[in-house]
Amino acid sequence: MKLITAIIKPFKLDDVREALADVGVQGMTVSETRGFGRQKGHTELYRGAEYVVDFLPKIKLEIAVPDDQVERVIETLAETARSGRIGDGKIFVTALERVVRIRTGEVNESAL
Amino acid sequence: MKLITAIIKPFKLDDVREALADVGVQGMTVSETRGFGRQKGHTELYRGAEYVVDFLPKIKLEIAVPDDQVERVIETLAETARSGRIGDGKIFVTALERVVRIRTGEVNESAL
Amino acid sequence: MKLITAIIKPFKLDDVREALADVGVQGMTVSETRGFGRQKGHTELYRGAEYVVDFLPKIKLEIAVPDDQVERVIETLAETARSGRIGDGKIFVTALERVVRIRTGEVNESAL
Amino acid sequence: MTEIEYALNTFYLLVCAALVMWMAAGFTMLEAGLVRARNTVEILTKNVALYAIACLMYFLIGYQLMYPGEGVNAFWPGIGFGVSAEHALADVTAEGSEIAFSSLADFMFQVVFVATAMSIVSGAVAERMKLWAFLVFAVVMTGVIYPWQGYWSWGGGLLSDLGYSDYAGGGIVHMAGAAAALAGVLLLGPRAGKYTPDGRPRAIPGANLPLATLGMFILWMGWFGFNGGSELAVAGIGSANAVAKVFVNTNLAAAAGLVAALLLARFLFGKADLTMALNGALAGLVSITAGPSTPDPGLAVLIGAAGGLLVVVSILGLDRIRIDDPVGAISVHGVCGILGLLVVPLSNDEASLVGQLAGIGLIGGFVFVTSLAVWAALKATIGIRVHPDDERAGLDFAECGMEAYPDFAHGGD
Amino acid sequence: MTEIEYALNTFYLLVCAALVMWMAAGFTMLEAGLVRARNTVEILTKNVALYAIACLMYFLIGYQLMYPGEGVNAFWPGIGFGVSAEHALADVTAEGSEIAFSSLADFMFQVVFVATAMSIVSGAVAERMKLWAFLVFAVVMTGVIYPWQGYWSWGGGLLSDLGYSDYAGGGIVHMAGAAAALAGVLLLGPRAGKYTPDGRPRAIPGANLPLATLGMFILWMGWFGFNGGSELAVAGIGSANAVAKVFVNTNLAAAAGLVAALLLARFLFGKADLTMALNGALAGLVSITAGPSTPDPGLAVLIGAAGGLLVVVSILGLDRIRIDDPVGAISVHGVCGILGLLVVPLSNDEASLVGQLAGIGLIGGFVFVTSLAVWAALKATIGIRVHPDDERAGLDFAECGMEAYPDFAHGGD
Amino acid sequence: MTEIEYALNTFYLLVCAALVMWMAAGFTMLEAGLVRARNTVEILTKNVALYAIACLMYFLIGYQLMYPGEGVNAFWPGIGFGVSAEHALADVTAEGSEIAFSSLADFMFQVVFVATAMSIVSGAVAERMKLWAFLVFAVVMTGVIYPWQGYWSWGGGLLSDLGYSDYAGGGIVHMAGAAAALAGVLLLGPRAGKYTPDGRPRAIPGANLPLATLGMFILWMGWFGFNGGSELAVAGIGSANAVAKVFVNTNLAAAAGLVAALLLARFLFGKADLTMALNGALAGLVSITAGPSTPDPGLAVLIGAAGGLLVVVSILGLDRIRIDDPVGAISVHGVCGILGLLVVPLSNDEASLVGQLAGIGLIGGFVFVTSLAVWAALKATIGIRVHPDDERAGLDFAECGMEAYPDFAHGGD
Ligand SMILES: Nc1ncnc2c1ncn2[C@@H]1O[C@H](COP(=O)(O)OP(=O)(O)O)[C@@H](O)[C@H]1O
Ligand SMILES: Nc1ncnc2c1ncn2[C@@H]1O[C@H](COP(=O)(O)OP(=O)(O)O)[C@@H](O)[C@H]1O
Ligand SMILES: Nc1ncnc2c1ncn2[C@@H]1O[C@H](COP(=O)(O)OP(=O)(O)O)[C@@H](O)[C@H]1O
Repeated sequence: MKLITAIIKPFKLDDVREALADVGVQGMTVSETRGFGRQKGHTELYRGAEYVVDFLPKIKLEIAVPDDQVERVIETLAETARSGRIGDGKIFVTALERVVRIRTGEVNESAL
Repeated sequence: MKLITAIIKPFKLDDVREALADVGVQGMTVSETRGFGRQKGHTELYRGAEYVVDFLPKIKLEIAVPDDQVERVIETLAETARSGRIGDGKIFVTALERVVRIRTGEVNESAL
Repeated sequence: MKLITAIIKPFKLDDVREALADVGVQGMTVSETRGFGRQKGHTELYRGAEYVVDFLPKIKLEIAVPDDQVERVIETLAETARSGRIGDGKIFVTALERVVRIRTGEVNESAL
Repeated sequence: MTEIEYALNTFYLLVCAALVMWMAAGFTMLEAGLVRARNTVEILTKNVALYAIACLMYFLIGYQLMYPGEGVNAFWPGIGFGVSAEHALADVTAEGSEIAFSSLADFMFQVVFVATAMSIVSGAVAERMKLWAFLVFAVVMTGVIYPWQGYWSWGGGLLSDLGYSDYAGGGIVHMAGAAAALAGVLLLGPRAGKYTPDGRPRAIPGANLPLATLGMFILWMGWFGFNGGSELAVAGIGSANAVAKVFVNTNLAAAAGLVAALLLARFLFGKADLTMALNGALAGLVSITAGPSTPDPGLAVLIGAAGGLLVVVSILGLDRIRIDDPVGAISVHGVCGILGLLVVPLSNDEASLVGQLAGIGLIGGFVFVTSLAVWAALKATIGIRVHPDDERAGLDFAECGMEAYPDFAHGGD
Repeated sequence: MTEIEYALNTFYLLVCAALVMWMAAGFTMLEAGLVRARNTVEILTKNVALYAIACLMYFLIGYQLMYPGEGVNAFWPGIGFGVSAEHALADVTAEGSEIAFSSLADFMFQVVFVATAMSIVSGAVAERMKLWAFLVFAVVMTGVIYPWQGYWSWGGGLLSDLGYSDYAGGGIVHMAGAAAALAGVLLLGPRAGKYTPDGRPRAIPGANLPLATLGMFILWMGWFGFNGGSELAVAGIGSANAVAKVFVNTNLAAAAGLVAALLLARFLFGKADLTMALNGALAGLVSITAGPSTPDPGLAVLIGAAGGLLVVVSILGLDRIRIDDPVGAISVHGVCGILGLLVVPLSNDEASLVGQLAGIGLIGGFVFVTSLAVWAALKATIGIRVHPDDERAGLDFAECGMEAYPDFAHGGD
Repeated sequence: MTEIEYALNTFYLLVCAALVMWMAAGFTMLEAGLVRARNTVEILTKNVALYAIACLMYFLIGYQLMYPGEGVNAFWPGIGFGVSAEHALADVTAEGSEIAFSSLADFMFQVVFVATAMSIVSGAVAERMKLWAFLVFAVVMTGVIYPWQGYWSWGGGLLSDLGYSDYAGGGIVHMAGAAAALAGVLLLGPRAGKYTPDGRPRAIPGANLPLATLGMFILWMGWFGFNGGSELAVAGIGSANAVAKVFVNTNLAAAAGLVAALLLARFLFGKADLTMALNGALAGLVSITAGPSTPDPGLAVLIGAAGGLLVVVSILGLDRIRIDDPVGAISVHGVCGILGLLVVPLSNDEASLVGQLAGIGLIGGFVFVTSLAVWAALKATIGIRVHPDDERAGLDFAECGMEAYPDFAHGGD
């Protein structure tokens, strides 16, 4: 099992969620976050004093998937989250050693 | 060392935290997040137009633990976070390669 | 590639970000979070009833780095985030199996 | 009465009525600030709806019930509808006429008082009561319970002759509202999580203290209309002086209540408790309401300060005996309402302690018992408490289908 | 007129003017509550600026355009500047003088009306219009369009003789504002994401419902000045009684509108929709504005309730035909403004249905067409719609360079 | 004076007093909107407490200090307590009597002015001063410093004879408040993080701009009472006309200040800076306050616009020289207060530039020096600045033990 973490642009969330559901993803966890990267922020003035908005709003998706779904999920994510403009985000994949479904105590693939 | 990530229902947080403290967990990091899964959201109307509240509020706990505590922590989590109703959440376990305590520079188990 | 997750005190964010940029980190993802640990919270009274503020505000940084940067990033983080007072936070390192840059589809080191 | 006196009095009553109407916004903001974010839409809806219901019901039957002219007997006023006929020029200017203002201006001033009484209830039952049950109660309270007891004093009923003195409604409006609230809270029980298993009160901080503070200021401002308008005339030197004194005393009592509560809370808790200061100001206002025209300003300061101290003690005390009142309405309006009635004889010879006690007993008892009956009937039929799941998740989705602050991440569960 | 009558009337007009000025804050809070957090600074800026512009433009040319004394002809008033000369003591107190109040008090009362009309536009075009294009429109609307049509009725122009009756401006102010808004919305199009690809409306919840509720209360309070001041005199028994009646009817119509909208929404949606209740109250207020002094209070209740029902239906209907009005301004002020004009003849013999229809057609048509022309000119030159990226990210950074709630994490994108 | 004139004047003063009291809410909201979320409860507490303290101290000794009737000498008024005796009917209606209103109404109107002066201080020292130190200062300022210098002009002291003209307190109230604030800010230093190591100002955005905007509207509305009431009479044609003119000029000056500041900020920063627009409106209001009854409306527009331009320049300038004033109070009330005093002679023959300069020097100097002494004494004893850790974490937990918005995640550290 893998944990796929994707940082995407907020306005892509709905599309991504629907596309993921279409390829069989049944659950995910979503957080608001701020990103810093090649996409530059903007400098603003507040009462004449400068401030830089350099952390831009992003959405983080965490999706635990069985090994055989990994490719499909990554592909779907990359396609639907892509706007082609800088700042589209990243996908990170890490190994998941164990998963437990709290409600039932089921573990690993059957817990997903 | 493992990083145990648990997605739980918000109202379980206090119970879980106390139970974890009881089994010797000395630290954890908590975030507000939203979950999408088998537990369905609800459809609401705002001024006559529909909208779906499909991301439900969840709490994410991140707990770094030494290997010998892993079982106990998972068990405690699973027990205290369980309400038996759909949406109770998941526990994910990943391998931690290194831990540093910033204040002292201690590493690994002694940093926990 | 490694995913370095650092929990730091919020007021250190600007210093840390600048120091990381200086050692060549080009991107990171930042979230607001709350920490529980050796640093104790404080007990307050609201209209005469007690409540404990035991989850203290922290910032979580997630930084994906190529293997050869790991040491430098950890060191920089540990140094600049250190105030020497309890609650300075932790650094966690996990293995990253894959990285994708959504915009271009590049993978792994070239996606960072 | 000359035409111009009549006109000035009428205009004065209307300005005061607008200020009292504004108090509805004050209660709304105060309560919206002191509940959790997840129960905010519900409390907003409750407050706007109760104001509207109060206006309609009091128009429909309440006003004639309270001011029947000639009541059936000292206890029961009889039934009537709508408003009274307007005064004709000839009647007003007739030799010896005592008609001092438009009858519709009088209605306007009275109707906002019943809304105030009802607003008091709203805060105390917040975060757990069913919206529609509350609104049904509002219909009965503003149409029948409030005007019925109002008839006894202001309408010429049985309290008029007992030496009961209540200038602007410290008992008739505030204590009455608190009595209805207390009855509701007793049947409703405390909010889930308000008490630890071993019975110690837990803090449930309000979500938006700037709003609560704004609410306090609105109420303070509106109270100038509430008390200042209760002189019911301004167009002569005597009445103008009286209104000015009422303004001064109202302002000073509020200030003293605020400072007293702030200092006592500082002493008890070691910090400056804003919410207690807000309650202190309101306590000072309630305490002076039963008699703002007779005390010297110095005495008004003392009365206000007493209210400010009492309200802190009362809030802590009620909390301890598991009467869960999220905004402190019962302490502010009930306990300090009684205090205010009891101190009237200090400066007003026409009031007697016996008369004040009679008023407290009769009004408080009547409103409490009838309210309890209505709440009990509602509990037995449509229910008064929301489902525990809805209470935990917040009433806003369950009752109103929307959130107060949807753009902000927040800790609801 | 005696000196004291003149003085009381003047003071009354000034108090009412202050209340109407306060409505600007009401619109601001209402709109700031009903847009998303990311567009809040822009709507705040728009509202404070439009109020200021309205005051300056109406002072500069609007007031003399609307009240030229002697107009050039029934359609075109001619150009003039500034305010009128103040009245001298001798003129006021001269035998048979009908000078009832200070001419600057009159200006003060009139100037806040034009601001109200302009505020109506602001909400309808929210979350997508360029700030500076809007402000340019405000210059033309408050300097020319509003006063020009205002001349036709209140200024003595062509509508004065057609039996058109509009006591406080249900048509002249509210419908006119809505007509300008509609023209803007049609050229502007709906907000990005407001409709699904297959044309179904999507919900875009407002970010701060306590603010929206506060806005409604402020408007309600201010409306006492808006309608109550429109009697333009209070210093006699007849006028004092009239003002009192206007207060009572205004209050009851709002209450009835609120309850009617709340119940209808409950029936349609199964829940208590706070935003519809707020719109219902405002609908009740608008509906009674064209004639608050003639109906009996019972009829005022019915008119208000009709407004409350109509506004819900209208909001749903406009939403369906892709007229995207984030705050419901067109329904509240336009549709209910028309309703209010049409029901005037029910209680006012001096009004005729024909006259009312003439007024609706002339005012509505004129304001709509001239506004459309101005909007179109702006669209062709500086543009009226922000860049799609800015709309998605929120107008606040793009137009104002700052956030409304920078300390709070929120879901902008 | 006839009875009815006395009554109308009294009522007018009371209405204006209620409006000025309302300004306390305006300052509170403005400041609560312009500080960071973590310092909000503290600033709310400070504001409600200072209003209450001002009322109590001015009642206790301030009023008799400022209006001793007969002062000890032109500089020192002597000590007195409480309020003056109320006027008897016979005295008022006596031949040639100039008693125009209730003495308690006068007290009521005066007491809200001292609260305004004190509110000005609050914003400038926000986000770093100890709450209790501030409140101790408030006791001295409202009990002694303000009334003492007030005696010199309004109370009949030394400025009365120097041709110093200050209709509603542009110097006595606003500049005085700003002088006290400046003294505090100089001893206190800027907020942590306000300047980069190399001295460039950093932006510290306010947490809640809708609240700040609401505060501005409240202040604008309240200013009708502040300036409009300062005529101290309305019950004649002359005074009614004067009050109407004051209303019109106050409104136009605010509008012009807003637009001027908005345009200048647009020119300087390239965007529409809401906070500068808000400050611009307040700057316009302050600038007209010293003389709102004499300029023609056109001149009032120019004065307001000058204030709006000046305030932007002043805020930028003070920021640069490390005078850190989070809400711009010193610029708005101090710098524009001086501007307003200097332009009085343009339209008022009874004022002289020399007299105005004397007033600026004496009032400004006296308040600055005495305030500096009190602040210094506080600094040497209980301290005036919170601990750096508390400043970083926010004053709310440290001083008040609670958060303003506990339900919302926010970026405090
Ligand atoms: N090395 C990294 N570690 C963690 N997150 C990163 C990293 N680089 C980028 N990100 C995240 O991805 C987002 C997009 O990255 P950016 O470099 O701006 O654009 P792009 O992905 O199109 O090259 C950033 O805002 C940040 O949230
Ligand atoms: N595959 C997944 N990856 C990441 N998070 C998940 C996944 N599935 C579920 N979750 C998280 O767990 C929560 C509960 O899951 P859900 O399917 O609703 O109920 P249950 O765990 O009881 O089966 C979700 O709200 C989501 O936050
Ligand atoms: N075992 C843990 N797992 C996850 N996060 C932890 C753990 N221990 C501490 N933390 C995080 O690190 C922060 C600082 O830890 P704390 O024990 O208070 O101080 P220190 O790191 O100085 O010893 C905590 O607030 C929490 O966010």
